[in-house]
Amino acid sequence: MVNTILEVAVAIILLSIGLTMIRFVKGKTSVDRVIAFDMMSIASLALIAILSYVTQREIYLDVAIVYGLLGFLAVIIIAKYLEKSL
Amino acid sequence: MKNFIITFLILMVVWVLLNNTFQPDILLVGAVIAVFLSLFMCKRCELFQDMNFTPKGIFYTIWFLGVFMVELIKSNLDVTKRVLNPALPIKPGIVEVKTKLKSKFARMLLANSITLTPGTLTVDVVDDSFFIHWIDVKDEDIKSASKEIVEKFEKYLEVIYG
Amino acid sequence: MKKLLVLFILAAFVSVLYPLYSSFHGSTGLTEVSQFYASKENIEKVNSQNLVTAVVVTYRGLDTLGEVTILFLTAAIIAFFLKKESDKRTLRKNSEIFKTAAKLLIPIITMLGIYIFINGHLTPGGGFQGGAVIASAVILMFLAFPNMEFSHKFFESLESVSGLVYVGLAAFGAILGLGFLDNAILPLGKFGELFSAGAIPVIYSFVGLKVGAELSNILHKFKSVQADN
Amino acid sequence: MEILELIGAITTLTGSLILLVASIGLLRMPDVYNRLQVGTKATTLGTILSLLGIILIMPGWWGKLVLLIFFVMMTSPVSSHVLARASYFIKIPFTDKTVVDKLKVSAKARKVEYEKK
Repeated sequence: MVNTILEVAVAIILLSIGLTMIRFVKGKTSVDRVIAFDMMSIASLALIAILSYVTQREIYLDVAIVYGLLGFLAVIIIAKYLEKSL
Repeated sequence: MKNFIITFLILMVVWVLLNNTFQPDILLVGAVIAVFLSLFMCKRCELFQDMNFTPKGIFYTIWFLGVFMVELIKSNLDVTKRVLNPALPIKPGIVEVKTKLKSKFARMLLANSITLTPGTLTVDVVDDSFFIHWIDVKDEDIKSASKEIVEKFEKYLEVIYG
Repeated sequence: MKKLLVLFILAAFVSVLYPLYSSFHGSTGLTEVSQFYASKENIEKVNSQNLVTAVVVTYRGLDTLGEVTILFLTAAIIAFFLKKESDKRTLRKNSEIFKTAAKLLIPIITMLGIYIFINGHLTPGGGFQGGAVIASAVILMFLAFPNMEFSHKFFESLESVSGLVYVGLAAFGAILGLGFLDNAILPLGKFGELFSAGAIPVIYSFVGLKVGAELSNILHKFKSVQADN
Repeated sequence: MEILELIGAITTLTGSLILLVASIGLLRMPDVYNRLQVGTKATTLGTILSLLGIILIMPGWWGKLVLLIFFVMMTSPVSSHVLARASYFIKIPFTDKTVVDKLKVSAKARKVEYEKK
């Protein structure tokens, strides 16, 4: 039961990442792309957490923390690059 | 000294959360690392200078967290309503609000709370004015916009951070 | 014509590489070397829960030594070629919110890095990964406070000292007659706890410190070079 | 025990639905600032709810998950603030529906400060 619900949740998160991908491709401005990237990376945190439950490996949570950190840093760096003050 | 102690406490909490255990040897290792780190990082930082460590302050911190969670959920209902409405009812604009808070940490918490609550996003901060992107501008006047956006958090943060 | 040429070159590549691909059969059993690492008595000899770490640090610790040397050479070369002249550049002031958040986050990220390299024998990660996380805290510092004086003297000495201790520990094992980089120079402890697997956590801590300091120095050099242009 | 797991799974499902709303909003909103609004709020709550659900299912893992929630709550508003500030600075246009821009008329904010070394 729990696993079925979690599978549905994973499917929905994947769908939302796919929809975000459309914005990522369409873009218009580079800031739009950065927003889409940020959203995808935060959504993947939830995905990694669910995955770590499904495979029963707690160590994936370490990966999620480091991934979140890298996503944050990447967004900040790109924002500073865009305003030409890196 | 106050800064040192609070940094140390935060680092210890992070260490315990990461290791997820209270074994004395692991706690000892964490304490040694945390002392070194807070000595190294906190030579002249003033981040937690204005924090009030009274029972009242702690009580207000918890209450502030509660208010914040409620606002976060409200903001998501608001977002959902706007996004799923076919007409896309938005009336965006950037308004200016004023805050009385002086402590840097409190101002950061205020800006983050504003960003996560219904329809508002902090765009810039200059001295005591916050420039806020509001998805549905109800009032352009500084005073009434401040009342609408800032005050619900400010009254708690003012108590916690003096 | 050009496209045809490209196609022809691709076809040539395929014809060269296909036999390699078709004759490749994934190995079904463990090879001789892996059998040695995975055998029961060897695991018990090292007493580390994470088998890969045991292999990486104890049996193949020489590789890490080589990597660290390469990193050191990279830092030295960057320092040599990209010398700092003078700072003439304007930066837009950072938002106050970001600065405050960085002040809060930098110690926490450093703690995370330390956790990663100390727990290298229990979880994935280890010296290199933890060092990289510490370096990312330094990146955050450079981004938030571009004018803060960075004591790269301290980082340079930290790097040399930890490198020295790493090699010293390795040689100590050899002096005791256990072998270069043997982890049994410290008590092995109980399987699966923080204080286990002998010297692996200690060695990993110094590797982590060394990598973190080294990457930070590289970043510092890059920053001062970028300031010229 | 069973009930707790079920509640956790449903919380995770709610979180994923909020993430879906966020991505739809990202597609529908007309300009960068409105997209940032939707993106920040909805992804933050969506991720927090998903992680809370996992805490309810696996209470033994609460430490790292709580740290992760704290991390998301701290970094996501800051990064969107930095992005919004940068995109205002490089003059990314507003949508036509925008009614007011106080940042433009404010004398205090118009003076761009630089860090000098």
